[in-house]
Formats: sequence, structure tokens, C-alpha cells
Amino acid sequence: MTESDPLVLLLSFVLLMTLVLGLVRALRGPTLEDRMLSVQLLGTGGVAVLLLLADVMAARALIDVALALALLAAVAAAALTRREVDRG
Amino acid sequence: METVLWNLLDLALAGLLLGLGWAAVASPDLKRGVILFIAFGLLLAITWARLRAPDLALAEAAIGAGISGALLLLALRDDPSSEAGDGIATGPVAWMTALLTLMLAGLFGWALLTALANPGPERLAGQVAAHLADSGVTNPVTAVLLNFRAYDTLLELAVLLAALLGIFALGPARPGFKEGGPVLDGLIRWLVPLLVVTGGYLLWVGAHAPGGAFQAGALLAAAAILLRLGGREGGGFPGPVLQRWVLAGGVGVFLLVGLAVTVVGLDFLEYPRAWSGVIILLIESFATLAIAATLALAYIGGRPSGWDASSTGRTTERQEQS
Amino acid sequence: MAEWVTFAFLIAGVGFFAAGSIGLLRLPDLHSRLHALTKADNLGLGLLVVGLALLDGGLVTGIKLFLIWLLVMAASAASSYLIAQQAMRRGSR
Amino acid sequence: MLTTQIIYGLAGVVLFALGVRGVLMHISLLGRVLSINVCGAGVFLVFVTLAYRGWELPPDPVPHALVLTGIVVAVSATALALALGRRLRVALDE
Repeated sequence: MTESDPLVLLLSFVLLMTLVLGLVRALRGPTLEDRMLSVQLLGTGGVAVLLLLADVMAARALIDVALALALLAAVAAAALTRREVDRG
Repeated sequence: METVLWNLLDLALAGLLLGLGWAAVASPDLKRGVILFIAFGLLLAITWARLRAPDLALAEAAIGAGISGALLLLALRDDPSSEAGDGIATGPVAWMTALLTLMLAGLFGWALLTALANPGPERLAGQVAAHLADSGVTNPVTAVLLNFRAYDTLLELAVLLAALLGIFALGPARPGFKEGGPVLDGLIRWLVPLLVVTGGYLLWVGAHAPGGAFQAGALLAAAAILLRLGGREGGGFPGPVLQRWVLAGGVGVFLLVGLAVTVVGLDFLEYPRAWSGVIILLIESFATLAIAATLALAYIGGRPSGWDASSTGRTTERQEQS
Repeated sequence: MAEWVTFAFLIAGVGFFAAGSIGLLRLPDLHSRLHALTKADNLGLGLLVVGLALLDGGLVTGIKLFLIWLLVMAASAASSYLIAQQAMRRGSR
Repeated sequence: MLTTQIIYGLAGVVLFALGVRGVLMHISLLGRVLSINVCGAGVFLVFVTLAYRGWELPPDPVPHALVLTGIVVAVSATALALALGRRLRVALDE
């Protein structure tokens, strides 16, 4: 591991804490859309945490995980907002 | 310094998981519960990454955050009690379940700490590492799934198929979705090809890096689900006949290969060494398609259109009516 | 010297994420939250990606990281639109 | 015994318990299905924790393979349970 690791590790921790802050909005709401926004933040923030961890843990595969997470977060957003044909 | 930071990060991540898990389960408002569960799935993917399980992180990102969430969201529309918000038991029942779960947790925790305190001298990890060179792949998880414990994986594919057949037996497919509008169509136009390409990539790298049939299948299924969400009724699927072949192909090719090697005198599912890499890729390719089809059709929640009209479906339908 | 530039990018990236979270928490209504959040976290991720690409130094990894950033930006643009659209539909009912 | 293992292992145990309690407490099927997924996640977490062996040793791939199949089975079982619930509601309405 390189000498830059402690700082990147510290940043991963700080980033995780900001995600905690954002998740308070998911708990509080009040509307469904507020909660969705919070999940969206977690999606983007999760990608960022994974990219930082890929560096700290020297695990390139985590970049692929970040890619998958980014793709699926978009699918989740679509699923959250769709309606079936037979109802209003 | 670094150890302390890691401990802090571990505590934060574990605490976040517990907080979200608690909030998702304890929420009387199921809409809130389901959204919190999706967030929980995203965090679980990060947790697997932290615990050096990138194969699981990939699967969880695709399934836990994407497909499970989409399934629960659909069910939310059906459940009238989700609006009422009185879905949780109270009174003496609450106390008794609390006591019961506390006892269960104590037992489980005791078992865990015992297991952690006395790690056995000989672990399976050592055996996997010792035989990895013979397996035909270099990703140990793929080696376990497709070679050392191929039996389990074969049966698991059968379980998936059985679950899907159960869903088909319960009724016709759910209604499709409304037309998506230009923004969603735009999203679909680039996201679906990317999901398919990434799925193919994960299938290919699964031999030597995190990835494999399950992750690839889940991404392909997500592509089909996205197409359906955009108002394409069939979800980009082939006709019912081809659907049957694809679904059966996962277990079928696995079994055929397993039996074929017995002709040259090997045991069931014991691959000839020189060929094992190719054989694993062959099995995984068919398994990927079968898993994708299973998950996508499971999302549709019943027999897709076209299955009822064909010959096999008709007899059961008639029995139901009489 | 180059190291400091890298770290500056990384720290700024995390800073933007923090700003986005605080905005999500403190701003009064959905639309202003939507506005603040999507800009802040996309910019934050962009800065992080630049920092991490410099840290890694490899071209392939750099390209991969950059593609992930583009992907997240496009996806979050679409999903914010979908969320806003849903909010309006529900509001007008 | 590593600190990391204790942290995530105990978190897994608590998640399992939370899930069990949720299954028992929720009246609606959807709430129960959601709870059992949380419960399963707790069990997976315990497995992955047992597989974790610190930074020097690679993790044990056998529990990883088990959990990987578990994740996929869990989602298909969830789909089956939800389809059953939907069918049940249709049957009760008739």
C-alpha cells in the first residue's frame, strides 16, 4: 500500500458520514420523493465510496462494482417512478 | 492510526446497516419501509466490498438494490394495507416476540463468538487454494461454484426454475406499464445496451476476476425489467417457445455436460482438466441466460402472454375453470 | 507537488458531497433539495474521479473512472427528472 | 478474533433478530417478506464475516459462493412469495 492511504481512508470515512446525514432525509421524508432523493444520493455516494475503497484496498474489482451500482441505481429510480397501465 | 480509522469506518457502516434495517422493518408505513430497504441493499453492497467479497458486492448491487427493490415496489401497489399504516402488531404479542427474538439473538450471537474464538485448524479455504490450479479458472468463488461444488449450483438453478414455475402456476402476468415519455425512453436507449455489455463483460471476467453467471444474469434481467418499465410489454423477450428453451437451458446444459463426462469414464460433473475452463464458460453462458430469463419473468409476476395459448398451458387452464 | 493537487481534488470532492447532504437535510422543500443535491454530488464525484485517476496513474483505470462519472451524471439527470415529474403528478392530483 | 469480525458479526446477529421480529410483528404479507429479506441479510453478513480473514490472508471463497447463491435464491423466493400473496388477495376478493 502507498503512503497516501490514510488520507484516502479518512476521506472514505468522512464520505460515509455525509451519507448518514443524507439518509436522515430518507427517514424523515416527509414525501415519497424526498426519500427517493435520499436514495439517489446514496447511489451516487455509494459509487464514490466504492471508488475510494478500490484505491485504499488496492482492489481494482471494486471499480466494476461501482459501475454495476451506478447502472442499477438508475434502474431503481425508474422502478420508483413508473405506473402500470390499468391504474391512475 | 490506520487500524483506528478502519475500526471507525466499520462501526459507521455496521451502525448504518443496523439503523436502516431497523427502520425498514419497524416502519408501519410500508412505502417508507420499501424505500429504506432499497437503501439498505445499496449499503449491503458497500459492506460486501469492505469485507473483501467483490463477487457478492456485484450481485448485491444488481439484485439487492435493483431487482428486489423493484419487486417490492410492485407489490406495494397491490397492498391496500400499505396506505392504512396499521400493519404492525401491538400489545402482549409485541412483548412476547421481543423476548423470543432476544433469546434467538443471544443463541446466535453465542454461536458466532464461539466460532470466531475457535477457528478450526483445517479450513476449506486452504483446500480451495490448493486445488485452484486444477479448476480451470483463477477466481476462487467461480471455482467453488462451477467446479468444486458444481452439484450445489446445478440444484440451485433447478430451485430457481421451480420458483419461476410456481409463479407461472399462480396466474397470468401483471399488467404492463404506461409509456415512459421522452426522458425515460432516452435513459432506456443507452442504459439497456450498457447493462447488456456489462453483463457480458462480467460473465467473461468471472473466470479470473469477480463476476460470473449470477452477476451477469442479474444485470441482463435488470435490462429486461427496465425495458418493461418503459412500457415495452414483452420486456424485450423472445417468443414463448424460445423462452422455454432459454429457461430449461441453464439446468439442461449443466446436466448434459455433467452426464457427457461420464462417457469418458469420469464421475458426474468431474471435468477433464484440460477442458475445464471451456466447459465452465459453456455452462456459465447458458446459466447466465437462464438466470436472466428467470429473474425477469419472475418480475413480470405470472405467465407471460403467449404461454396460455400454447398447447401445454391449455389443459391446466381448463381444469381451473371446471 | 503533484500529490497536493491530487489530495486537493479528493478533499474538494468529499466537500461537495457534504454540501449536498447538508442541502438535502436543511433546504425547505423538495424542489430546492433536488436542485442542490444533484449538482453537488455530480460535481463531487467528478472531482473525486480526477483525484483518484491521478492517484492511480494508469490510463485504463482513468478512462474507466471517467466513464463511470459520465454514466452517473446522465443517470442522475434522468432520475431527478423522473422524481420531479412524479412529485408534480402527485401534487396536481 | 479480529475487531472487524466482531463488529460485522454482531451486526449480522442483530439484523437477523430484527428480521425475525419483523416477520412475527407485521400483519401484511409485504411487511413480512421485507422483514425476512432483512433477516436473510443478517445471516449472509455472519457468513461473510466468518469468511473474512484480515488483510494478509485472502477471504475464504466457500462461504462467498454459498452467500452468492443465497442472494439469488432469496430474490426468487421473494418473487414467489409476492406472487402467492397477489393470488391470495384475488382469491379472497372473489
